Amino acid sequence: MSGAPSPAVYPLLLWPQAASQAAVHVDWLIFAFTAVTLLLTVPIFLAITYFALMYRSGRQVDRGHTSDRNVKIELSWMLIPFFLTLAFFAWGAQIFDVEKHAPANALEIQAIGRQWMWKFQHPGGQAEINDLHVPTGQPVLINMISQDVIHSLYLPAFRVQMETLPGRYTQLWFKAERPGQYRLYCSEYCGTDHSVMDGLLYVMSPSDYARWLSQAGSSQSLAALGKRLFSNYGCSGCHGAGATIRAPDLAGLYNRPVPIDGGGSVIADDTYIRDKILNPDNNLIAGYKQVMPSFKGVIPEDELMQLIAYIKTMETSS
Amino acid sequence: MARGDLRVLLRVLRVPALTLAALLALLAINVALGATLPFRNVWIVEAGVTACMVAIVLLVSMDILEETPLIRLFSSIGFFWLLIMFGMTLTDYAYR
Amino acid sequence: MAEPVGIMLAEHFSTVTQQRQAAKLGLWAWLITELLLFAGLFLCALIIRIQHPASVTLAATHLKFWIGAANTAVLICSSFTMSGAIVLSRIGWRAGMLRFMLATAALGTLFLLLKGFEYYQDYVEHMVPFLSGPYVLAHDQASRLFVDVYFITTALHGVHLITGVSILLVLTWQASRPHFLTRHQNRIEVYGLYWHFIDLIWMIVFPVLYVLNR
Amino acid sequence: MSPSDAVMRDPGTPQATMGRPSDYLHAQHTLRSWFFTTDHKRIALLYLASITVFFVFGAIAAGLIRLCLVVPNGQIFTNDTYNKIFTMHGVIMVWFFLIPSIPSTFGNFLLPLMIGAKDVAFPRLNLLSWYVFMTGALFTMATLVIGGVDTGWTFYAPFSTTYSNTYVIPALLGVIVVGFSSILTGLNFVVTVHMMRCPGMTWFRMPIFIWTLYATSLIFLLGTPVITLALILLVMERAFHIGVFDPRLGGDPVLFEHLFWFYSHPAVYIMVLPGMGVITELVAAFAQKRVFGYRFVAYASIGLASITFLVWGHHMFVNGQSQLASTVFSFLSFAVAVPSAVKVYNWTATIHKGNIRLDTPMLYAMGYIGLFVLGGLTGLFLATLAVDAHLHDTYFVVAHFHYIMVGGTMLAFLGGLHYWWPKFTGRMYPEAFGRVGAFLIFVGFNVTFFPQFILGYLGMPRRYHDYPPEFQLLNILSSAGSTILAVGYFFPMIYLTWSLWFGKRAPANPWQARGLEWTTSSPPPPHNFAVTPRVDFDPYDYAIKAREVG
Repeated sequence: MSGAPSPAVYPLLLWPQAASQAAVHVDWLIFAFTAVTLLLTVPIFLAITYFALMYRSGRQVDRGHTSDRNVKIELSWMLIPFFLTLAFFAWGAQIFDVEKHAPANALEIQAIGRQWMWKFQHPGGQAEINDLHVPTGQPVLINMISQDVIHSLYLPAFRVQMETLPGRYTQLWFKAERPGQYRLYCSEYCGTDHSVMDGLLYVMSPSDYARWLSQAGSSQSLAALGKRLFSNYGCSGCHGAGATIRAPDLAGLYNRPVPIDGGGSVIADDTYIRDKILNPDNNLIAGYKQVMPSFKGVIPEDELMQLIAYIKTMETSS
Repeated sequence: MARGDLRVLLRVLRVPALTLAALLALLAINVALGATLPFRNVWIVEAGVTACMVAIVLLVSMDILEETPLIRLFSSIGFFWLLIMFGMTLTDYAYR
Repeated sequence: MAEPVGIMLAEHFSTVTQQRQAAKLGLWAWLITELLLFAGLFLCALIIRIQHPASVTLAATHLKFWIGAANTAVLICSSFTMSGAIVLSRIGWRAGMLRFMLATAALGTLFLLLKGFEYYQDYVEHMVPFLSGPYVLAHDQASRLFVDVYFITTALHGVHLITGVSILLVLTWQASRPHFLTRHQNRIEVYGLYWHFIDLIWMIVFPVLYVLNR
Repeated sequence: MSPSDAVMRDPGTPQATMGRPSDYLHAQHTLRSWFFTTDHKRIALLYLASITVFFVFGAIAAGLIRLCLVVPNGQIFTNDTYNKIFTMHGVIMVWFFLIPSIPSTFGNFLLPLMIGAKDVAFPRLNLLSWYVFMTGALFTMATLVIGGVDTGWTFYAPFSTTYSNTYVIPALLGVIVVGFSSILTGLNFVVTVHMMRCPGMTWFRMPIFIWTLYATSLIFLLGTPVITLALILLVMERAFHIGVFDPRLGGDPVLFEHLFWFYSHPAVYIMVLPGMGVITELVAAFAQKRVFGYRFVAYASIGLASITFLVWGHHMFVNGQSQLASTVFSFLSFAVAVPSAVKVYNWTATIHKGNIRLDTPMLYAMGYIGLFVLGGLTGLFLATLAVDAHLHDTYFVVAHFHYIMVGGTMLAFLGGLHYWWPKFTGRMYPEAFGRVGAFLIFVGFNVTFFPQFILGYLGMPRRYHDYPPEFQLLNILSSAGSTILAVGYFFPMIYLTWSLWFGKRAPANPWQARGLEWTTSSPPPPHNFAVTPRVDFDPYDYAIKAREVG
């Protein structure tokens, strides 16, 4: 375990802590599902036990009037449990749909999984390892990627997890409501120290969070860091204002369709922009000559996230 | 070779020879299309031609037309499973 | 010229029809597994096309289209000779059947030789990204995925063909002995199904790798 | 009534006395006669012996895992050693025990007997299948024991292709080879069921066990080649860098998961379906009653085998699969509940008004029904999208599939082993010890795995060597349960071995059961039946008997 003070340790925990209303909602779903499960199974258990004892060989009981088929009964015990449980499919799918669509105003935190640690970057540029501080009352979107194998960011207090994949961004969001310390884990097996790739999740009131941000110390926001990288890596030489080389204009690029050489288009999302920086020769953009060098192996994942953060702000500046 | 032998040979080889001709003709279409790419989405035609070739081999060369229903079932079940595999996987990749 | 044709009844079967049908059904069951084995590769090829369309087109234009086309024609011809062997085995014309079987094996070998030449050409043109050496499309990383699928698919098909030719040669040797058709005619039928199916797989491989949107 | 018919109608009739040693066990004695046999019954015993050895290895690994988890900070082994142990447990139990367990042992032994055939359709292929199995399994076992593999039985890319530093390739090669054994067995069974049924044995006169074996064989044929290919691709990528999953080239590791689960979810039904068949046989025999709704139960077997190919994506809800795919897969997973419910409710209805004997096999069967129901319904929890987002990759999953595989397959295996033991060996097992063993296994199993549902719900991830201290009490409980379970397993191992020499000689039909396998002697003669049977009655023809007793 990481050395930080642990969350409340109970000798025997029987119900997990919930840090959000959504988590409580999932608990209700599981609770109701358990109730229906018992409704469907307890009669079977009782019936089997009762029949086994009642009709034991040698007992004198009425064994007559049995039939060996009854289509109506069989259809009903096929279909009634199915439709009963189908309600839970719908309920679960509805919650899942909410989990998949983060509100637009969410605070975006970048996360990188690698063997065997988590790195989080806040929009203000504050970075932390393994532990994560988040404010209450505001939706938080975690945009994450893996640097090596598949990991999975698991936040049981919010009843959510999402895998981090190499080469592709995935997202997870939650709205914290109850301040406290909770655990976070890597839940997808990732090698030697998989079981120590965990940390603590600090849910704080907005003011505490602001205080923590200022103490965590970062002079520059993620976008500002990205802007500096943009010139350091020479991106501004071609993509910047007044560049002599004809390179695609990045202002307003984010989340717009980009026409592809040979027809079709792709949406310029985080994964696309990252891919274009690393492999500019893939999926050439229509109307431009490809002259950009590849930055594969040059720019690390955390700096890629900063560059993308900067490119996103170019949308508003134009 | 005796004259009678030749006649027998021609008789029994009639269907295989016709199959050969049909397959080569279809291949020629596909090769021509692939070499020239005459229009957009030509792959739809090419896939259709390929399906025809597969059907001819199955039905004629492999005698499915004359087989028992059981063997017919077994010859199609694999292709049906292919549809499941491709269809279900595409619900992921086509909607990411 | 015609010999009696039939099969020898094995101990645990009760009729010849049963034994014949069992062999055929067993081979069809095996062919299902062959189809699904290759289907996994076709699925990979499809997914790579969806994810990297431009890279796949680029890589596909570097494949040896005309060798692939010639090879397809060779296999179609071998299908014909195999059919010939089967129909002659049914009428008990052993000498003709043997010639057709040898022709089939020869065409299969020709396919493998052409395939080997194609691999050599790929090597010369630096289209073998997994070997230490230059790769002509090194600037387009994703193209490697498709080239990898090309090599795995064709190699796997090649393995099937090598197995097929070997079995065919052994079968030809067995069939050259007297009384073979009297006892084991259905071996020719069953083997023919396998050969046709390898051809069928190639008829799908060729368009999937070489032709579609090249 | 023909003479053969008379034998069928009255199982109590003594067999034509041909005098020992006329049965398949005593027909020949040389080692050669065992290792080059084409007799399906002897091949079944070869499988039984080999999978028992593999089970012992897998169980030792499980014991080490539970030992290690008694303390939260995992001081007993290093992290790497722990990872190798759970991989060994998973690989051995899934690939070398559970998948071949019931089909290759009971299936091989009973399939020809139950349909009145002299042997399977391709006896030599059957023997080859065992050799292929042993080649692959021993190869992988050697790797696991000497060097170890740390990928988990799921071999996810890119960890397995690039990052693991262990003997992944040899382990994969062994698993690939074992897959061919599955294919050959499945092929043999499919053809045998279609072609080798004795006169009068129509499809709807076949025992349910044969239906489930047939369905399982279809899964072998339709699923196994895909996993073979997926694993070949892993080997290619790891050994020669010819890969399609490598994310550094833009490849998609999720594609491996699609190919992997396209087989590996149906593989669950390879393990479960034959178990269901065994339980149906046991329930009917020990309730002395026809199977309620025979046709529905038979169709449900084929239904399960088909639906199981449509639900693999429920293993992938949180890995970046599209939301549409997740929703579709979730919905289809609920459909699995339909045929499963048919089975469970129909077993219950079969027991109703039966003439029930609570012998050891029946105890296992009743335990099976309870555990399978719990395992199945928790599967529905995991198929629910929002619930899976919480429980995925936690101990809840571990508990769920152990309820299915141990509570399901393992109990069915043990139940069937006791039920057919007299037929296999010609000896009876000691009943009292049998009941104690069944009780210990049931209790030990529940104490081991029920706490894991709670652990998972509390958020303990699986494959964790080093876990937070608040989970310790439940882990200790689970480990304590595993010791009871281990003692339970020792029981049958010891007394069944004992009974081989000292058990009471078994009559042809010790359970007064119906079915062709009980009409021949125990153990059966080399060619199964003195005269080819002719069937003119329905399966589970218990009606007359039940009325007499009632």
